[in-house]
Amino acid sequence: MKKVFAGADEAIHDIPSGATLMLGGFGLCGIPENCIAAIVKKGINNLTCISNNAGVDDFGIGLMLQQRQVKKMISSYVGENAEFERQMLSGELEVEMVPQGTLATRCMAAGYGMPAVFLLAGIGTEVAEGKEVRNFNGKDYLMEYAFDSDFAIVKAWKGDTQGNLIFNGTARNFSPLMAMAGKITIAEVEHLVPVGELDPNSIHVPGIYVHRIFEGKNYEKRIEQRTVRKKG
Amino acid sequence: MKKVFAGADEAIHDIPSGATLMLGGFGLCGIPENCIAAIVKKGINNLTCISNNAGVDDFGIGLMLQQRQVKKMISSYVGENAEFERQMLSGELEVEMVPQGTLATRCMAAGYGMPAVFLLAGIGTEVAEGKEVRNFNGKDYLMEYAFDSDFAIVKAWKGDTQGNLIFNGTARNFSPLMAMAGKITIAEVEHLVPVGELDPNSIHVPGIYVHRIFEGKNYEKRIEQRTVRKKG
Amino acid sequence: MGLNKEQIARRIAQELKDGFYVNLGIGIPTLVANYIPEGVDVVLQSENGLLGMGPFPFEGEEDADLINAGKQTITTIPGSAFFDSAMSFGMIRAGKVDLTVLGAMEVADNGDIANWKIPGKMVKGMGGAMDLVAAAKNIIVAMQHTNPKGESKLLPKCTLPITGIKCVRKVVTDLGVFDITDEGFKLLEYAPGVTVDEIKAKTAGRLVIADDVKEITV
Amino acid sequence: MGLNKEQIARRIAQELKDGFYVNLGIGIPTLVANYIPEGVDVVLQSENGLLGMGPFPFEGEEDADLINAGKQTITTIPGSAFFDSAMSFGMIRAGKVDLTVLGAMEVADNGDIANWKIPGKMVKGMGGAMDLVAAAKNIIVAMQHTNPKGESKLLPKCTLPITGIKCVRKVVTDLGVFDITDEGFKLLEYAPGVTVDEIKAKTAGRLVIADDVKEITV
Repeated sequence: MKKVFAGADEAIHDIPSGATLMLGGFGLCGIPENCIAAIVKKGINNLTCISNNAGVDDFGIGLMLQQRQVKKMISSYVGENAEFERQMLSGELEVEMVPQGTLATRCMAAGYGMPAVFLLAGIGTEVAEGKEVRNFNGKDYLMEYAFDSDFAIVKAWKGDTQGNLIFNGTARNFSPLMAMAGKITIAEVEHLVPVGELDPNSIHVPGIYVHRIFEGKNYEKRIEQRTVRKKG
Repeated sequence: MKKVFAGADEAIHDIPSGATLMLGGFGLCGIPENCIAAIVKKGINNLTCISNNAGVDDFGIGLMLQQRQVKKMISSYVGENAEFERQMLSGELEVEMVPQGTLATRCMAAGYGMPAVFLLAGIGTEVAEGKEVRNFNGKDYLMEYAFDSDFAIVKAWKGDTQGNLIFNGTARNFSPLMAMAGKITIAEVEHLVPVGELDPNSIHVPGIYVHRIFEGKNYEKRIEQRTVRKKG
Repeated sequence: MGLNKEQIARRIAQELKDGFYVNLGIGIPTLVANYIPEGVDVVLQSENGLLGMGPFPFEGEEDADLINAGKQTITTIPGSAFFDSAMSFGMIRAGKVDLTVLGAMEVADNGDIANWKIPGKMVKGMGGAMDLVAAAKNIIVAMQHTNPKGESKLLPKCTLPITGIKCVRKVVTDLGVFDITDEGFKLLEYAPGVTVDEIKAKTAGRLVIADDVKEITV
Repeated sequence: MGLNKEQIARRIAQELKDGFYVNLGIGIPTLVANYIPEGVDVVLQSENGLLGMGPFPFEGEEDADLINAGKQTITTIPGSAFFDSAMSFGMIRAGKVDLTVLGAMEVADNGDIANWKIPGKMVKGMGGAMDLVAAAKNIIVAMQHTNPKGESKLLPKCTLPITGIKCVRKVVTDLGVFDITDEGFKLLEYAPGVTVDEIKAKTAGRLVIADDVKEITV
């Protein structure tokens, strides 16, 4: 059971150009910073990325976009990212917009071995085009397929050498779902601990879903919208 | 936000005869002992019970069977229960057998607002009779419907006054899934704590799914198969 | 004339009931949290995976792992719970969230809503909006009554790509409060200083006036 | 003659590879855990919601909240994780469990299996058996070669209600080790003291003998 890797370079060593990747995170919250840096360094390209967002110009998946490593983005919201916009408008980048809950549930379906699910989102909209509509109890649902991905890349708060993962706060978001959906799942963690240190009642992703794990370094954990209130 | 009830009698006060109940637990592990006792005491009957097992003769749902309160059981395994067998063979009790994973996933589907799911279990067997079969990627799946239940009754280890639940060990089993699936969900807990005492990263069922909660009493927590090894 | 954003939020806050679980969208809806009535206990859901959203953190106490769906730094309150995005939308889809408040570019008199895409402009995506409008059991839209050109945003039919069909229950604008009914928009309350005739003039969709129409109190 | 239960379990344990996640059914399969080869690290899954099942507890240390799918008291090992039943069968369905070992009443030469119901007898239910056989990616059946009446349990077609179709990959009985192939049961190994002719006589389903058939070493 050799799941522990030295670092991101080793963990992503065999991701080929043209692969389909799931990348955890919501905005810049909970993104796999180390793996993204390693993918940028390695220069693999032609990637299809399933990720709720596409980062900002100079952080997150935005770094991969800068290097033109991404062929297609499957996202729910691509926000503020000038390079993304340029590539999309010029036709260099293919973009598929998926409702956020649909994105999450299609990941979950993959991890649970369910080939398709019925969801309400998008009924009557352009998202429904070409999709099967089915009525249950008087309500229309879209049939949505489980996502297929070669690698899932997530960042967790704590993990053990068996691959068990625990996330912190809203940095959880899509990451457990993607971790369960990857053919090969790579987890970078802030704290890698020996087996036995994590409470077995509190594991978010059991190690059976995680193939590679390493302790990440130099997390920036950038905040996208710093909103505060004054004391007193 | 008045979710806290004094006890089982109060929490189950409005369950009518003829209701459909989900009851958490695997064998006798993690069953809602207090609510079962209150249901027996109240004498409501004609119940449809969705539960992985049906207890033993003198414990768990077996106590409800003794009082002839159950019209129909939907279970995966009904094991050793002489009174159950008698009622089933005499036609007093209707029994629907559902594969264990299908049972779990049909509960989950209800809690996640998914009307149906596609599952592998039972393909080519008598379980598939009358059900829609659909092929995805060369494999046949059965379409299985989400369960509908009036009340879900579960037992958790810890809960707070907001209804957040944490389970212990394998006493978790079906209970979180059923808790999320009930139109009205009643949780009995070994330890009821004030809000703020549970780690928000470690909640198994968020309070939004739980309508009533109380601290149970006198848990017997009977062991069905006591297997041990000798020291040394 | 008419309500300002805070007053729109204040009026919507009157719809909150004790024990409600509420999802508030970005913009005016977010402000509703500031006006929760005394004695009314509501829990805020953020669809990125949190029940029990608290106010913004004090300066210096921001946590990168703790944001809302608008990606703003926030806090939790006692009793909060984190979960993944599938469970988050699962609870919305299963009807566990009592009220969703969101903004819109257009609302049609049958309850259709458009708020995610303007043809010819950069498409940023629907985020969670399509899930929320399709699945939430009670949706209130908070928006300006007219667009910057003065054109009505309450329409017989949405002109923009729609986000969801027949889903809006109530609209609160700077000019009034409207239920969506079989007869179209039903004016329940008008803003102080605004006449019913002005509302008629600025509403392109079908409009009926409630018998007991009255002035908004905020 | 032939293998006893412990030897069947011991032979199956040779199929374990380092890093395997394994689900062991009730009966002989449970015994496999006692014979995991030196240097092979496997994690046992119990479908009631546990990865990392350990041995039975010491007397007096039983925990009612800690049982396996056979409802026996067990322990955990460092690195174990609990989860709900939907995730448990989800990971099986998604092919994350490398090997499932279970008992059977009948196996057909196309891989069909019957192990849940005998018409006319009390029906106890399929439990997780149908889920496991339909979804597991690698299934080994551990059973006696013949029933108490001496009739073959390796059949051209199951006579009992089936649990799953075309799912068994390998069968280990007291008499031999068989792969399920397009040609039917393929005898790979025979038990010490058992002849190939005896196996032929006791196998009702199609049977082919591997070119390199050899004696089982346990």
